[in-house]
Amino acid sequence: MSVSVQQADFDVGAEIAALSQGRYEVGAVASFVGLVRDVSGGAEVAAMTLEHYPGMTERSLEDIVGEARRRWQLDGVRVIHRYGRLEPGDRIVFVGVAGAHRGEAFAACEFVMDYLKTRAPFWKLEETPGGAHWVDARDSDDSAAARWDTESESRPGD
Amino acid sequence: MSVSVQQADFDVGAEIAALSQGRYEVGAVASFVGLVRDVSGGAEVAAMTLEHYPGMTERSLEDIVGEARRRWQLDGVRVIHRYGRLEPGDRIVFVGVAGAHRGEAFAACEFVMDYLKTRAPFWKLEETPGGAHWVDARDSDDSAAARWDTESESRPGD
Amino acid sequence: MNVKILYFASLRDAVGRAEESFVLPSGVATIGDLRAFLADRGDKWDALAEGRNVRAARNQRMAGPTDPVGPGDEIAFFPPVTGG
Amino acid sequence: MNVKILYFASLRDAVGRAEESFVLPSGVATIGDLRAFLADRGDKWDALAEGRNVRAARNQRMAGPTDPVGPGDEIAFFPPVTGG
Repeated sequence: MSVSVQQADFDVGAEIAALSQGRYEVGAVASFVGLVRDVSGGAEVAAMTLEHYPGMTERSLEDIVGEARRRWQLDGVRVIHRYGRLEPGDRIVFVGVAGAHRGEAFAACEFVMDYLKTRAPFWKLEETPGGAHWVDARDSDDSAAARWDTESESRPGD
Repeated sequence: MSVSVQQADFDVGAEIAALSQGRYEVGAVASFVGLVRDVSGGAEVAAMTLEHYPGMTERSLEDIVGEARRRWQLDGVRVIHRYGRLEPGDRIVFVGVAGAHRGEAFAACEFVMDYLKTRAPFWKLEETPGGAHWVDARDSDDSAAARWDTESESRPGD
Repeated sequence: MNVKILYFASLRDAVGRAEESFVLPSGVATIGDLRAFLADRGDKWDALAEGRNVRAARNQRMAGPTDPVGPGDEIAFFPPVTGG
Repeated sequence: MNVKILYFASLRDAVGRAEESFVLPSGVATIGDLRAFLADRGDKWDALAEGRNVRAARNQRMAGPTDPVGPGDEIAFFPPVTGG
Protein backbone atom coordinates (compact mmCIF):
# COMPACT_ATOMS: atom_id res chain seq x y z
CA MET A 1 0.00 0.00 0.00
CA SER A 2 1.95 3.01 -1.20
CA VAL A 3 -0.76 5.70 -1.00
CA SER A 4 -3.02 6.69 1.90
CA VAL A 5 -5.57 9.51 2.10
CA GLN A 6 -6.74 9.87 5.67
CA GLN A 7 -7.90 12.20 8.44
CA ALA A 8 -5.56 10.72 11.03
CA ASP A 9 -2.01 11.86 11.70
CA PHE A 10 0.88 9.52 10.79
CA ASP A 11 4.16 8.34 12.32
CA VAL A 12 6.99 9.79 10.23
CA GLY A 13 9.75 7.72 11.83
CA ALA A 14 7.82 4.47 11.34
CA GLU A 15 7.03 5.31 7.71
CA ILE A 16 10.68 6.09 6.90
CA ALA A 17 11.88 2.93 8.68
CA ALA A 18 9.34 0.80 6.80
CA LEU A 19 10.78 1.96 3.46
CA SER A 20 14.10 0.19 4.13
CA GLN A 21 13.01 -2.50 6.62
CA GLY A 22 14.63 -5.81 5.63
CA ARG A 23 15.71 -4.35 2.27
CA TYR A 24 19.48 -4.23 2.36
CA GLU A 25 19.74 -2.93 -1.20
CA VAL A 26 18.35 0.41 0.00
CA GLY A 27 21.08 2.98 0.63
CA ALA A 28 19.02 6.16 0.58
CA VAL A 29 15.64 7.32 1.88
CA ALA A 30 14.63 10.87 0.98
CA SER A 31 11.48 12.19 2.57
CA PHE A 32 9.32 15.25 2.92
CA VAL A 33 6.83 16.44 5.52
CA GLY A 34 4.49 19.34 4.77
CA LEU A 35 3.01 21.24 7.71
CA VAL A 36 0.28 23.81 8.32
CA ARG A 37 1.83 27.29 8.70
CA ASP A 38 0.32 30.01 10.87
CA VAL A 39 0.69 32.61 8.13
CA SER A 40 -0.47 32.61 4.54
CA GLY A 41 -0.07 35.57 2.22
CA GLY A 42 0.50 37.81 5.23
CA ALA A 43 -2.69 36.75 7.05
CA GLU A 44 -2.79 34.86 10.33
CA VAL A 45 -4.14 31.34 9.94
CA ALA A 46 -5.99 29.81 12.90
CA ALA A 47 -6.80 26.56 11.10
CA MET A 48 -7.53 25.13 7.68
CA THR A 49 -9.84 22.52 6.27
CA LEU A 50 -8.57 20.29 3.50
CA GLU A 51 -11.26 19.13 1.12
CA HIS A 52 -10.58 16.41 -1.41
CA TYR A 53 -12.25 14.38 -4.14
CA PRO A 54 -12.55 10.84 -2.76
CA GLY A 55 -11.62 8.25 -5.33
CA MET A 56 -9.83 10.63 -7.65
CA THR A 57 -7.44 11.60 -4.86
CA GLU A 58 -6.14 8.07 -4.38
CA ARG A 59 -6.04 7.47 -8.12
CA SER A 60 -4.09 10.65 -8.86
CA LEU A 61 -1.54 9.90 -6.14
CA GLU A 62 -1.12 6.35 -7.43
CA ASP A 63 -0.60 7.71 -10.96
CA ILE A 64 2.09 10.08 -9.67
CA VAL A 65 3.86 7.27 -7.79
CA GLY A 66 3.68 5.11 -10.93
CA GLU A 67 5.22 7.89 -13.00
CA ALA A 68 8.04 8.31 -10.47
CA ARG A 69 8.75 4.57 -10.62
CA ARG A 70 8.92 4.76 -14.41
CA ARG A 71 11.37 7.66 -14.33
CA TRP A 72 13.73 6.37 -11.64
CA GLN A 73 14.93 3.03 -10.30
CA LEU A 74 13.29 3.00 -6.86
CA ASP A 75 12.88 0.43 -4.10
CA GLY A 76 9.87 2.00 -2.41
CA VAL A 77 7.57 5.02 -2.46
CA ARG A 78 5.09 6.07 0.23
CA VAL A 79 2.61 8.96 0.10
CA ILE A 80 0.23 9.97 2.90
CA HIS A 81 -2.04 13.00 2.58
CA ARG A 82 -4.47 14.12 5.26
CA TYR A 83 -7.82 15.84 4.84
CA GLY A 84 -10.22 17.55 7.25
CA ARG A 85 -9.52 20.31 9.76
CA LEU A 86 -5.89 20.95 10.67
CA GLU A 87 -4.16 23.54 12.83
CA PRO A 88 -0.78 25.27 12.53
CA GLY A 89 2.03 22.79 13.17
CA ASP A 90 -0.09 19.82 12.07
CA ARG A 91 1.35 17.49 9.44
CA ILE A 92 -0.45 17.58 6.08
CA VAL A 93 1.55 15.35 3.77
CA PHE A 94 4.35 12.80 3.83
CA VAL A 95 6.36 11.58 0.84
CA GLY A 96 9.13 9.02 1.32
CA VAL A 97 11.26 7.44 -1.41
CA ALA A 98 13.79 4.62 -1.02
CA GLY A 99 16.48 3.80 -3.56
CA ALA A 100 19.98 2.47 -3.89
CA HIS A 101 21.51 5.94 -4.21
CA ARG A 102 20.60 9.41 -3.04
CA GLY A 103 20.31 11.17 -6.42
CA GLU A 104 17.33 9.06 -7.48
CA ALA A 105 15.68 9.24 -4.06
CA PHE A 106 15.93 13.04 -3.82
CA ALA A 107 14.76 13.62 -7.40
CA ALA A 108 11.79 11.24 -7.13
CA CYS A 109 10.71 12.67 -3.75
CA GLU A 110 10.71 16.23 -5.06
CA PHE A 111 9.00 15.12 -8.28
CA VAL A 112 6.15 13.47 -6.33
CA MET A 113 5.65 16.62 -4.24
CA ASP A 114 5.70 18.91 -7.29
CA TYR A 115 3.21 16.76 -9.17
CA LEU A 116 0.99 16.29 -6.11
CA LYS A 117 0.83 20.07 -5.68
CA THR A 118 -0.64 20.55 -9.16
CA ARG A 119 -2.46 17.26 -9.86
CA ALA A 120 -3.93 15.82 -6.66
CA PRO A 121 -7.47 17.12 -6.02
CA PHE A 122 -7.10 18.82 -2.64
CA TRP A 123 -8.27 22.31 -1.75
CA LYS A 124 -7.48 24.36 1.32
CA LEU A 125 -10.01 26.53 3.12
CA GLU A 126 -8.17 28.79 5.56
CA GLU A 127 -9.65 30.37 8.68
CA THR A 128 -8.19 33.86 9.17
CA PRO A 129 -9.25 36.91 11.23
CA GLY A 130 -10.89 38.18 8.02
CA GLY A 131 -12.98 35.04 7.64
CA ALA A 132 -12.67 31.71 5.86
CA HIS A 133 -11.37 31.75 2.31
CA TRP A 134 -10.18 29.28 -0.28
CA VAL A 135 -6.44 29.33 -0.92
CA ASP A 136 -5.42 30.35 -4.43
CA ALA A 137 -3.11 28.08 -6.41
CA ARG A 138 0.42 29.41 -6.72
CA ASP A 139 2.11 30.01 -10.08
CA SER A 140 5.38 28.80 -8.54
CA ASP A 141 3.79 25.36 -8.06
CA ASP A 142 2.99 25.19 -11.77
CA SER A 143 6.55 26.11 -12.71
CA ALA A 144 7.97 23.61 -10.17
CA ALA A 145 5.90 20.85 -11.77
CA ALA A 146 6.64 22.00 -15.32
CA ARG A 147 10.41 21.69 -14.97
CA TRP A 148 10.04 17.89 -14.76
CA ASP A 149 8.63 17.91 -18.29
CA THR A 150 11.89 19.19 -19.73
CA GLU A 151 14.63 18.43 -17.24
CA SER A 152 16.92 15.48 -17.91
CA GLU A 153 15.79 12.55 -15.82
CA SER A 154 19.22 11.57 -14.62
CA ARG A 155 20.99 13.76 -12.12
CA PRO A 156 24.44 13.76 -10.58
CA GLY A 157 24.87 11.61 -7.52
CA ASP A 158 22.93 8.68 -8.97
CA MET B 1 23.04 21.87 18.37
CA SER B 2 22.76 21.29 14.65
CA VAL B 3 25.60 18.76 14.15
CA SER B 4 26.30 15.46 15.93
CA VAL B 5 29.02 12.90 15.21
CA GLN B 6 28.33 9.78 17.24
CA GLN B 7 28.51 5.98 17.42
CA ALA B 8 24.92 5.62 18.60
CA ASP B 9 21.89 5.26 16.36
CA PHE B 10 19.36 8.10 16.22
CA ASP B 11 15.57 8.54 16.19
CA VAL B 12 14.58 9.80 12.74
CA GLY B 13 10.99 10.64 13.68
CA ALA B 14 12.05 12.61 16.75
CA GLU B 15 14.70 14.53 14.76
CA ILE B 16 12.23 15.50 12.04
CA ALA B 17 9.60 16.51 14.60
CA ALA B 18 12.13 18.65 16.49
CA LEU B 19 12.84 20.68 13.34
CA SER B 20 9.30 22.13 13.32
CA GLN B 21 8.33 21.77 17.01
CA GLY B 22 6.67 25.01 18.14
CA ARG B 23 7.75 26.78 14.96
CA TYR B 24 4.59 27.54 13.07
CA GLU B 25 6.42 29.37 10.30
CA VAL B 26 7.82 26.01 9.11
CA GLY B 27 5.84 24.56 6.22
CA ALA B 28 8.37 22.06 4.89
CA VAL B 29 10.84 19.56 6.32
CA ALA B 30 12.99 17.69 3.80
CA SER B 31 15.17 14.92 5.15
CA PHE B 32 17.55 12.18 4.14
CA VAL B 33 18.64 8.93 5.75
CA GLY B 34 21.67 7.06 4.41
CA LEU B 35 21.92 3.34 5.17
CA VAL B 36 24.53 0.59 4.92
CA ARG B 37 23.88 -1.54 1.81
CA ASP B 38 24.74 -5.23 1.60
CA VAL B 39 26.39 -4.82 -1.77
CA SER B 40 29.16 -2.49 -2.92
CA GLY B 41 30.69 -2.60 -6.37
CA GLY B 42 29.25 -6.09 -6.86
CA ALA B 43 30.77 -7.50 -3.65
CA GLU B 44 28.78 -8.69 -0.66
CA VAL B 45 29.27 -6.46 2.38
CA ALA B 46 28.99 -8.10 5.82
CA ALA B 47 29.77 -4.89 7.72
CA MET B 48 31.70 -1.65 7.49
CA THR B 49 33.69 0.50 9.85
CA LEU B 50 33.45 4.25 9.51
CA GLU B 51 36.60 6.08 10.53
CA HIS B 52 36.62 9.85 10.96
CA TYR B 53 38.87 12.74 11.95
CA PRO B 54 37.59 13.91 15.33
CA GLY B 55 37.43 17.67 15.54
CA MET B 56 37.66 18.27 11.82
CA THR B 57 34.52 16.19 11.26
CA GLU B 58 32.33 18.42 13.42
CA ARG B 59 33.95 21.55 12.02
CA SER B 60 33.45 20.52 8.39
CA LEU B 61 29.79 19.62 9.00
CA GLU B 62 29.21 22.95 10.76
CA ASP B 63 30.83 24.77 7.83
CA ILE B 64 28.52 22.95 5.41
CA VAL B 65 25.44 23.81 7.49
CA GLY B 66 26.60 27.44 7.63
CA GLU B 67 27.01 27.54 3.87
CA ALA B 68 23.49 26.09 3.39
CA ARG B 69 22.07 28.76 5.70
CA ARG B 70 23.84 31.45 3.66
CA ARG B 71 22.44 30.12 0.39
CA TRP B 72 18.82 29.55 1.46
CA GLN B 73 16.36 31.02 3.94
CA LEU B 74 16.04 28.12 6.41
CA ASP B 75 14.41 27.67 9.80
CA GLY B 76 16.50 24.72 10.95
CA VAL B 77 19.18 22.26 9.86
CA ARG B 78 20.18 19.03 11.60
CA VAL B 79 23.04 16.67 10.64
CA ILE B 80 23.89 13.41 12.42
CA HIS B 81 26.68 11.15 11.18
CA ARG B 82 27.68 7.90 12.84
CA TYR B 83 31.11 6.29 13.02
CA GLY B 84 32.36 2.87 14.11
CA ARG B 85 31.21 -0.55 12.96
CA LEU B 86 27.86 -0.75 11.16
CA GLU B 87 25.97 -3.58 9.45
CA PRO B 88 23.69 -3.67 6.40
CA GLY B 89 20.44 -1.86 7.13
CA ASP B 90 22.03 0.33 9.81
CA ARG B 91 21.55 4.08 9.53
CA ILE B 92 24.74 6.04 8.74
CA VAL B 93 23.66 9.63 8.28
CA PHE B 94 20.67 11.92 8.79
CA VAL B 95 20.16 15.35 7.26
CA GLY B 96 16.99 17.31 7.99
CA VAL B 97 16.16 20.82 6.79
CA ALA B 98 13.16 22.96 7.79
CA GLY B 99 11.96 25.98 5.84
CA ALA B 100 8.85 27.92 4.95
CA HIS B 101 8.56 26.29 1.52
CA ARG B 102 9.59 22.99 0.01
CA GLY B 103 11.91 24.23 -2.76
CA GLU B 104 14.42 25.65 -0.28
CA ALA B 105 14.18 22.66 2.05
CA PHE B 106 14.78 20.11 -0.72
CA ALA B 107 17.65 22.05 -2.28
CA ALA B 108 19.43 22.67 1.02
CA CYS B 109 19.02 19.04 2.14
CA GLU B 110 20.53 17.70 -1.09
CA PHE B 111 23.28 20.35 -0.98
CA VAL B 112 24.30 19.31 2.55
CA MET B 113 24.46 15.64 1.51
CA ASP B 114 26.47 16.41 -1.64
CA TYR B 115 28.97 18.57 0.23
CA LEU B 116 29.20 16.11 3.12
CA LYS B 117 30.05 13.32 0.67
CA THR B 118 33.09 15.20 -0.63
CA ARG B 119 34.16 17.39 2.32
CA ALA B 120 33.48 15.65 5.62
CA PRO B 121 36.44 13.49 6.72
CA PHE B 122 34.87 10.03 6.93
CA TRP B 123 36.28 6.85 5.40
CA LYS B 124 34.59 3.48 4.98
CA LEU B 125 36.37 0.16 5.51
CA GLU B 126 34.18 -2.63 4.12
CA GLU B 127 34.24 -6.27 5.19
CA THR B 128 33.64 -8.50 2.16
CA PRO B 129 34.25 -12.21 1.45
CA GLY B 130 37.52 -11.09 -0.23
CA GLY B 131 38.70 -9.32 2.93
CA ALA B 132 38.51 -5.81 4.35
CA HIS B 133 39.18 -2.93 2.00
CA TRP B 134 38.84 0.84 1.96
CA VAL B 135 36.04 2.17 -0.23
CA ASP B 136 37.16 4.33 -3.15
CA ALA B 137 35.66 7.78 -3.60
CA ARG B 138 33.16 8.00 -6.45
CA ASP B 139 33.54 10.47 -9.32
CA SER B 140 29.75 10.92 -9.31
CA ASP B 141 30.01 12.39 -5.80
CA ASP B 142 32.46 15.00 -7.07
CA SER B 143 30.16 15.96 -9.91
CA ALA B 144 27.14 16.05 -7.59
CA ALA B 145 28.98 18.50 -5.32
CA ALA B 146 30.38 20.52 -8.21
CA ARG B 147 26.99 21.38 -9.68
CA TRP B 148 26.26 23.55 -6.60
CA ASP B 149 29.19 25.77 -7.60
CA THR B 150 27.48 26.83 -10.80
CA GLU B 151 23.76 26.16 -10.40
CA SER B 152 21.46 29.08 -9.74
CA GLU B 153 20.63 29.22 -6.05
CA SER B 154 16.94 29.77 -6.42
CA ARG B 155 14.74 26.98 -7.66
CA PRO B 156 11.08 26.67 -8.60
CA GLY B 157 8.70 25.95 -5.76
CA ASP B 158 10.40 28.40 -3.39
CA MET C 1 -27.35 9.87 -21.76
CA ASN C 2 -27.00 10.69 -18.05
CA VAL C 3 -23.77 12.02 -16.57
CA LYS C 4 -22.96 12.78 -12.96
CA ILE C 5 -21.44 16.21 -12.38
CA LEU C 6 -19.49 17.10 -9.24
CA TYR C 7 -18.38 20.55 -8.05
CA PHE C 8 -15.64 21.14 -5.48
CA ALA C 9 -14.30 23.82 -3.17
CA SER C 10 -14.85 27.47 -4.19
CA LEU C 11 -16.66 26.38 -7.35
CA ARG C 12 -19.16 24.34 -5.33
CA ASP C 13 -19.71 27.37 -3.06
CA ALA C 14 -20.27 29.55 -6.15
CA VAL C 15 -22.79 27.33 -7.94
CA GLY C 16 -24.47 26.29 -4.72
CA ARG C 17 -24.42 22.56 -5.27
CA ALA C 18 -21.97 19.68 -4.85
CA GLU C 19 -23.47 17.27 -7.36
CA GLU C 20 -26.09 16.86 -10.02
CA SER C 21 -27.33 14.23 -12.41
CA PHE C 22 -27.48 15.69 -15.87
CA VAL C 23 -29.03 14.57 -19.14
CA LEU C 24 -26.60 15.41 -21.91
CA PRO C 25 -28.28 17.58 -24.55
CA SER C 26 -27.45 16.72 -28.14
CA GLY C 27 -24.42 18.70 -29.29
CA VAL C 28 -22.66 18.37 -25.95
CA ALA C 29 -19.85 15.97 -26.82
CA THR C 30 -16.82 17.28 -24.91
CA ILE C 31 -15.85 18.63 -21.51
CA GLY C 32 -15.59 22.06 -23.12
CA ASP C 33 -19.12 21.78 -24.56
CA LEU C 34 -20.49 20.73 -21.18
CA ARG C 35 -18.78 23.57 -19.35
CA ALA C 36 -20.10 26.13 -21.86
CA PHE C 37 -23.61 24.69 -21.58
CA LEU C 38 -23.53 24.93 -17.78
CA ALA C 39 -22.11 28.47 -17.86
CA ASP C 40 -25.02 29.47 -20.10
CA ARG C 41 -27.39 28.88 -17.20
CA GLY C 42 -26.26 32.39 -16.24
CA ASP C 43 -26.12 34.14 -12.85
CA LYS C 44 -24.03 32.11 -10.38
CA TRP C 45 -23.09 29.68 -13.20
CA ASP C 46 -20.87 32.44 -14.49
CA ALA C 47 -18.25 30.81 -12.27
CA LEU C 48 -17.82 28.29 -15.11
CA ALA C 49 -17.58 30.88 -17.87
CA GLU C 50 -14.67 31.02 -20.27
CA GLY C 51 -11.72 32.83 -18.74
CA ARG C 52 -12.49 31.56 -15.23
CA ASN C 53 -9.73 29.35 -13.84
CA VAL C 54 -11.60 26.04 -13.77
CA ARG C 55 -10.18 22.54 -14.05
CA ALA C 56 -12.04 19.38 -14.95
CA ALA C 57 -11.80 15.65 -14.44
CA ARG C 58 -13.50 12.85 -16.34
CA ASN C 59 -13.99 9.61 -14.43
CA GLN C 60 -11.55 10.78 -11.75
CA ARG C 61 -8.69 11.70 -14.07
CA MET C 62 -7.69 15.24 -15.08
CA ALA C 63 -9.29 16.11 -18.43
CA GLY C 64 -9.01 18.90 -20.98
CA PRO C 65 -11.75 20.80 -22.87
CA THR C 66 -11.48 18.57 -25.95
CA ASP C 67 -11.87 15.30 -24.01
CA PRO C 68 -15.16 13.52 -24.81
CA VAL C 69 -18.12 13.19 -22.48
CA GLY C 70 -20.21 10.02 -22.71
CA PRO C 71 -23.13 8.38 -20.95
CA GLY C 72 -22.40 7.19 -17.43
CA ASP C 73 -19.38 9.48 -17.05
CA GLU C 74 -18.51 11.19 -13.80
CA ILE C 75 -17.42 14.73 -14.65
CA ALA C 76 -15.99 17.07 -12.02
CA PHE C 77 -15.32 20.81 -12.15
CA PHE C 78 -13.10 22.53 -9.59
CA PRO C 79 -10.57 25.34 -9.09
CA PRO C 80 -6.81 24.65 -9.42
CA VAL C 81 -5.75 22.29 -6.64
CA THR C 82 -3.97 23.53 -3.51
CA GLY C 83 -2.98 20.44 -1.54
CA GLY C 84 0.39 19.39 -0.21
CA MET D 1 59.08 24.87 14.14
CA ASN D 2 57.15 21.74 15.17
CA VAL D 3 54.05 20.56 13.35
CA LYS D 4 51.78 17.64 14.14
CA ILE D 5 51.06 15.38 11.17
CA LEU D 6 48.10 12.98 11.06
CA TYR D 7 47.40 10.17 8.58
CA PHE D 8 43.99 8.57 8.06
CA ALA D 9 42.39 5.46 6.55
CA SER D 10 44.24 3.75 3.69
CA LEU D 11 47.03 6.32 3.85
CA ARG D 12 47.65 5.55 7.53
CA ASP D 13 47.73 1.83 6.68
CA ALA D 14 50.22 2.54 3.88
CA VAL D 15 52.67 4.68 5.85
CA GLY D 16 52.26 2.58 8.99
CA ARG D 17 51.58 5.39 11.41
CA ALA D 18 48.63 7.53 12.52
CA GLU D 19 50.54 10.56 13.79
CA GLU D 20 53.96 12.11 14.11
CA SER D 21 55.53 15.25 15.49
CA PHE D 22 57.68 16.80 12.82
CA VAL D 23 60.31 19.54 12.83
CA LEU D 24 59.80 21.61 9.69
CA PRO D 25 63.06 21.75 7.69
CA SER D 26 63.89 25.13 6.18
CA GLY D 27 62.45 25.40 2.71
CA VAL D 28 59.24 23.58 3.67
CA ALA D 29 56.73 26.43 3.61
CA THR D 30 53.56 24.92 2.11
CA ILE D 31 51.41 21.80 2.28
CA GLY D 32 52.82 20.81 -1.12
CA ASP D 33 56.42 21.23 0.13
CA LEU D 34 55.64 19.11 3.18
CA ARG D 35 54.01 16.37 1.16
CA ALA D 36 56.97 16.22 -1.26
CA PHE D 37 59.42 16.12 1.64
CA LEU D 38 57.55 13.20 3.25
CA ALA D 39 57.23 11.33 -0.06
CA ASP D 40 61.03 11.62 -0.43
CA ARG D 41 61.43 9.31 2.54
CA GLY D 42 60.88 6.63 -0.10
CA ASP D 43 59.53 3.08 0.19
CA LYS D 44 56.08 3.10 1.80
CA TRP D 45 56.10 6.91 1.79
CA ASP D 46 55.53 6.64 -1.93
CA ALA D 47 51.84 6.67 -0.97
CA LEU D 48 52.26 10.47 -0.70
CA ALA D 49 54.05 10.88 -4.05
CA GLU D 50 52.79 13.25 -6.71
CA GLY D 51 50.01 11.67 -8.75
CA ARG D 52 48.64 9.74 -5.77
CA ASN D 53 45.12 10.80 -4.83
CA VAL D 54 45.88 12.42 -1.48
CA ARG D 55 43.97 15.22 0.24
CA ALA D 56 45.22 17.45 3.03
CA ALA D 57 43.85 19.53 5.87
CA ARG D 58 45.50 22.31 7.83
CA ASN D 59 44.19 22.88 11.34
CA GLN D 60 41.13 20.76 10.57
CA ARG D 61 40.10 22.55 7.38
CA MET D 62 40.63 21.25 3.84
CA ALA D 63 43.83 22.74 2.39
CA GLY D 64 45.51 22.88 -1.00
CA PRO D 65 49.17 22.39 -1.95
CA THR D 66 49.92 26.12 -1.93
CA ASP D 67 48.51 26.72 1.55
CA PRO D 68 51.20 27.68 4.07
CA VAL D 69 52.49 25.48 6.88
CA GLY D 70 53.54 27.18 10.10
CA PRO D 71 54.76 26.27 13.58
CA GLY D 72 52.14 24.62 15.76
CA ASP D 73 49.98 23.60 12.81
CA GLU D 74 48.07 20.33 12.71
CA ILE D 75 48.45 18.94 9.19
CA ALA D 76 46.52 15.86 8.04
CA PHE D 77 46.91 13.71 4.93
CA PHE D 78 44.22 11.28 3.82
CA PRO D 79 42.53 9.70 0.78
CA PRO D 80 39.38 11.28 -0.72
CA VAL D 81 36.57 11.03 1.81
CA THR D 82 33.83 8.37 1.54
CA GLY D 83 31.29 9.15 4.27
CA GLY D 84 27.56 9.70 4.00
